[in-house]
Amino acid sequence: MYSAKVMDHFSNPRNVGEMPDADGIGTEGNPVCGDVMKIYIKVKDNKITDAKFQTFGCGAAIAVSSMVTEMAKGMTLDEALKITKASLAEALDGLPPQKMHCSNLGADALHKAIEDYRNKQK
Amino acid sequence: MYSAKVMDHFSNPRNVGEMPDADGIGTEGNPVCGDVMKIYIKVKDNKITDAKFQTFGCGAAIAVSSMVTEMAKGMTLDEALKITKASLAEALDGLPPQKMHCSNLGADALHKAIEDYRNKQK
Amino acid sequence: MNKIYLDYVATNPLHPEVFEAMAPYFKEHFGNPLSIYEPGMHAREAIENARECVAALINAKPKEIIFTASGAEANNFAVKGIAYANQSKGKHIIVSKIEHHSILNTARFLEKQGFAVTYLPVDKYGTVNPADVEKAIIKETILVSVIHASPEIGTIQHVEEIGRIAKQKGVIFHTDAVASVGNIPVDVQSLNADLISFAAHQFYGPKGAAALYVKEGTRIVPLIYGGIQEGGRRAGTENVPAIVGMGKAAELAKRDLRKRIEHVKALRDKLVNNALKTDKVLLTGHPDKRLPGHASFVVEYIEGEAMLLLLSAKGVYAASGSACSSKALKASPVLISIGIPAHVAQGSVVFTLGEEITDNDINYFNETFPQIISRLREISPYAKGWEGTEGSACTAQK
Amino acid sequence: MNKIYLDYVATNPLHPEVFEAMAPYFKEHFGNPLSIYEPGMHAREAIENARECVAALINAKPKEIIFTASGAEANNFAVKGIAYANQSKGKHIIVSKIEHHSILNTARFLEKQGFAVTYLPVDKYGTVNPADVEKAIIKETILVSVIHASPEIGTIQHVEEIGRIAKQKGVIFHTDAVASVGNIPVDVQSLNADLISFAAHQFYGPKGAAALYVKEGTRIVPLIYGGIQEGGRRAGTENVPAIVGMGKAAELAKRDLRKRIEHVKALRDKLVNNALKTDKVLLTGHPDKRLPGHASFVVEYIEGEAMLLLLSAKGVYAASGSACSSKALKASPVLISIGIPAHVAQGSVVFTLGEEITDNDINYFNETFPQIISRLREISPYAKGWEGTEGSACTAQK
Ligand SMILES: Cc1ncc(COP(=O)(O)O)c(C=O)c1O
Ligand SMILES: Cc1ncc(COP(=O)(O)O)c(C=O)c1O
Repeated sequence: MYSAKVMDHFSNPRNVGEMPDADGIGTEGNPVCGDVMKIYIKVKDNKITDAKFQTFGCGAAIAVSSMVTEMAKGMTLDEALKITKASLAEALDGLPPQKMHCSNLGADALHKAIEDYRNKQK
Repeated sequence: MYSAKVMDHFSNPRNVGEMPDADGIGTEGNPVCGDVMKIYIKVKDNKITDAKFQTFGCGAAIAVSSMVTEMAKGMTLDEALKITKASLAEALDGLPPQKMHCSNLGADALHKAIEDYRNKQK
Repeated sequence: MNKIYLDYVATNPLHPEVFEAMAPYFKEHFGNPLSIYEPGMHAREAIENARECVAALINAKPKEIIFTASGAEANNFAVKGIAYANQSKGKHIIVSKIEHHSILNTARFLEKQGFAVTYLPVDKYGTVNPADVEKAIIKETILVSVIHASPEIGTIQHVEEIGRIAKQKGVIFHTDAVASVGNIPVDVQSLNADLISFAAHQFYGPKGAAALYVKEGTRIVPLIYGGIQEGGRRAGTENVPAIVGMGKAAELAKRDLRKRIEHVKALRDKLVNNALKTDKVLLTGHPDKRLPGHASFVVEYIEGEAMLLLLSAKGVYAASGSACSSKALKASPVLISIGIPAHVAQGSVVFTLGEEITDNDINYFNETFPQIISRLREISPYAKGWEGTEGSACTAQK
Repeated sequence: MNKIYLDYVATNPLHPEVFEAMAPYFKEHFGNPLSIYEPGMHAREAIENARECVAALINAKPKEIIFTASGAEANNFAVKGIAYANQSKGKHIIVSKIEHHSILNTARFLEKQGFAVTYLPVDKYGTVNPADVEKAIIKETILVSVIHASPEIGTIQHVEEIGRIAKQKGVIFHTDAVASVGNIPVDVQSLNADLISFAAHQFYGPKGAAALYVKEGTRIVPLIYGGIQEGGRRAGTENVPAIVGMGKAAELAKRDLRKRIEHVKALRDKLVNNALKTDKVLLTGHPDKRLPGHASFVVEYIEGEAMLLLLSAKGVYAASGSACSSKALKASPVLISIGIPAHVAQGSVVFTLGEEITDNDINYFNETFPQIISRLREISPYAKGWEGTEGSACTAQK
C-alpha cells in the first residue's frame, strides 16, 4: 500500500515533538476525520532553522509530517510556501489516492505556521 | 442416479421387440414428452404366456418396460392388473422421484394391452 | 475402458498449471485482500494481477473487470444491474429466445417488477437477425442482451452488428459470452458490447470464478451489496485462489487460443462427418458459424438420456437437451426455437471437445456412436417412422 | 520475527484437513454436478454429503441449506429474496443499526425500490433491545433481520428472544450469523430464525463457499436466477471443491467447537486484561456476551491504522474500524451507534483469535501492544487530552 519511503518516515519519524519556543505554529485537520497535524517552526532571517511536529493520524499523516518538517528546514519562508500536497507526495514516492486528500495536510499546516509567524511579526 | 437393477434392465432389456401375433397391444405415453411404451401380450387360459415391448424413452422408461414384461409373464390377467407404478418402482429398487411420473408408464401400458385383449374377446 | 469426456461446454477440467498457480492461496497466502498487513496485501496483489490477465484475454482495461462467482451471477448482475441503473430512462429490455436460463429467468423476474421484455426469434440455425434487434428497439429500451455463442447448438451470433445497432440507438448492449470467451477470440474493441459475461471453468480455469466486463463509464447497480470489494460493485470476501486461477487460465487461453481452436475444430469436423452418415441424424445449429469444438445433433426415433447412458457405459461422457435428461423435464427451448419438433428434440445429443481429446478418442467415438443409435432404434416403436403421433402436445404427465 | 495473525474475524486460514478434502475435486472429480455420467454424479454426491455436514453444524435439515459464494451473497439473498417473495403482504423491513454493510446497503437498495426500513438502535454494548423489535413491528412488516454477533465489537444479540417475538407476530426473522456460526454453538431449533447466513471462511473453511439456511416452507425469490442448481433457488455451476471444503470445515467445527471456544476464550481474556491496564484503553462491545475469541478496543489520542502498521511491523496482524483504515474513509458506524465519539472511534483496534494462537503469542502481544500505544502517543498532539476539539464534524476533506 505505502511506498518504502512512506514506511521509513512513518516508522522512524524525524522531528517529532513539541517546540515550546516556536516562532510559528500551524494546526490542520480534525480528529473526527482521523488526521490532525501540528507544525512548529523556528525562523531566523526569513529562513526556517528548525521544524517539529505532533500528529494524530494514520501512517500517511505521520510520514507526511515527518517529510514536510525535513523539507522545510533550511528553506526560506517563500520557498516553504511553495511546498504542495503534490510535491510532498512526490518526495514520499507517492501516496495511495485515498490518502492524498485526507492525510496529506502537511503543506497546509506548514503554511499556517508561516502565517502564524508573520502575523506575530506585525 | 439409477439403481443397479434399473441399469441392468436398461442395459440388457428383456423381451424387446414386436410381436406380430399379439393377443393384446397397449400403448402409453407421448413422444413429445419423451416416453412412449408399447406392450404386446400373448394370452392363454386367462394367463399371460408371453410379453414383449417397444419403447421410445429414457433409461427409466426402458428399464420399466423390461421389468413389467418380465413380471407379467406367467401372471393371470387379474394378477397383472394389480401391477402398479409403485410395485414396478419397488421391483427396480426404486426410481428417481422425477422419473416416477413421466417414465413409469409400464403398468398403464400393460393394463391397456389387457383391456385390448378383453375387448377383442367380446 | 476408454474414458472420453465430450462435455467441455458443461465444464472443463482444471489445467494443471492453473491448479499450481492457485495452490499457495489456500493456506499460505490466506489473508483477506482488504487487510493492510502483508498477508492481506499479498492476496490483493494476486487479485490485481489476475484482473490484468483476465482483462488482457478480451482486450479490456483491468478496471473494467468485475469478478463474480459464476457465469449465472455475471448474467444476473448485468441484466438487473443495468435495469435498475436505468429504470428512470425506460423499462424495456430486449433478449433473444435462445438465451441461457440465467438471462431468461432474470428477464422474467424483471417482468414481475414492472419491466417489459421483448424476446427475439431466431432462424433455423439459431441466429438472431440484427435487423430484428433494430426493429425491436423503442424509446423506452434500455438494454439489449444477446448470447454470444449457444452452449446447446454452438451457433455464434452477429454480436458486432447487434452491438453497432445498439450503440447507434444509444442502448446498452450485453452479451453472454460464457460459452465463447476462452474458446474463440473475443475482443471488446471490435465486439461493440458494453457488458460481457464469462466464466473461468469454460477455459480450463476453476469453478467459482467468473467475470463481468463493464465498459468504462457504464453505470451499474450491484447485485450483491456490502463492502467495497470490486470497487463497491460486488461485495463479499474475494475467493482469492479461484480468482488467481482465472487469471492463470486467461493467460494460458490467450497464449494457446489459436492452437486450441485448430485442434478441436479438426477433430470436431471428423466427428460430425461420421455422425451424419447415419440415417436421420441431423446437425443442430449453424454448420460453420459455430463454436469450433461443438457438435450437436438430433437423432430421430430415440431419446437423448438413453443415448447418454449407453455412451457413458462405453466411457463417453456427453450432454443432451432432451426433456428426460434435464431435471426440469422440459425439452430444450433452444431446440424448439430453431423449429425442431418437440418429439424430435427428445433425440438431442451434444458433444463438445477440448484440448485433451485425441484422434484416437474420436476414432473410438465414431465406432461407438452409430452402434448405440442402432441399438436404441431396435427397441424403439418408431424405428420405421413417427406414425403421425407428432402433433399431440405434452401436458398430462408432469 | 514472530508472525501472529489476530484477524480471524476477517478470514481464517484453511484447515489442512479441509484442503485435503477439497483437493480431489479440482482436477480428478471436475465434472459438472448436473451431468448424469459418472464424473458428474461423483461431484453431485460430494455436494450432497457436504450439505449434510453443513446442516448438522446448525442442526438443520440438508434441504434447508442453500449454498452461496459468500456471506454477503447469503445476506443479499435473504433480505431481497424475502422482500420480493412477500411484497404483496407488505413492504416494511426492520434491521438493526449495527448490521454488516451487506445487510445495510441491501436495505438501502430496497428503500429505493419502494420498501420502508426501520433501523433499530443499540445500547452502549451494541445490544438490540428485543422490546424495540416488538414495538417496531407493524402490519406491513414482512422481515426482521438482526445480526447474531458483531465482527467489530463481538457482541452477541438476544436472537432467540427476537426470533420468538417475530414468530409470535407472524414476521419472518433472518439473522446474519457469519461471524458466529462455527465459533459458538448455533442451533436452528432454539434460535427461532427462519433464515441464517454463514460462511465457511469464518471457521477454517475455504473462501467461495457460504450458505443460507432457509427453514422448510419459507418461500424465497432467487437472487441468482438460471438453472436448477440448489433446487432452483440459486443458479450457477457449483463451486464443488469449495462446497466440499465447507462440508469438511463444518464437520471439524462441530467436533471441535467446545475445545476451540475454551482455547480462544482463555487467551482472549488474558489479552483483554493486559490491554486494559494501559490508561485510556476501553473495551468496546459487551464485556461477557461476546464472541469468545474477540477483543476490541478504542485507544484514545491515537489512530487505528497507525497502530495496525506498527503492529504489523512487529508481526502482529489485526484490524481497525477507524476511518483511515477503511477504504471508504469513514469511521465504523457500529462504533458511532454504541455512542463512541467519532474522534475516539479513530483509535479503534480489533483482535480476533483462532485455534493456532498460543500462550506465547499472547505474551509477545501483551508486551508489544502497550509499547506501540506509547510510541504513537508520543507523536500525538493530544497525549494530554482532547483539548475540546471533539465537537466539530468531519466534512471538508473528502
Ligand atoms: C457479520 C458478517 N456478515 C457478513 C459478512 C460478509 O461475509 P463475506 O465476506 O463472506 O461475504 C461478514 C464478513 O466477515 C460478517 O462478519
Ligand atoms: C452461455 C452460458 N451462459 C451462462 C452459463 C452459466 O454459467 P455458470 O454455470 O458458470 O453459472 C452457461 C453455463 O455453462 C452458459 O453456457
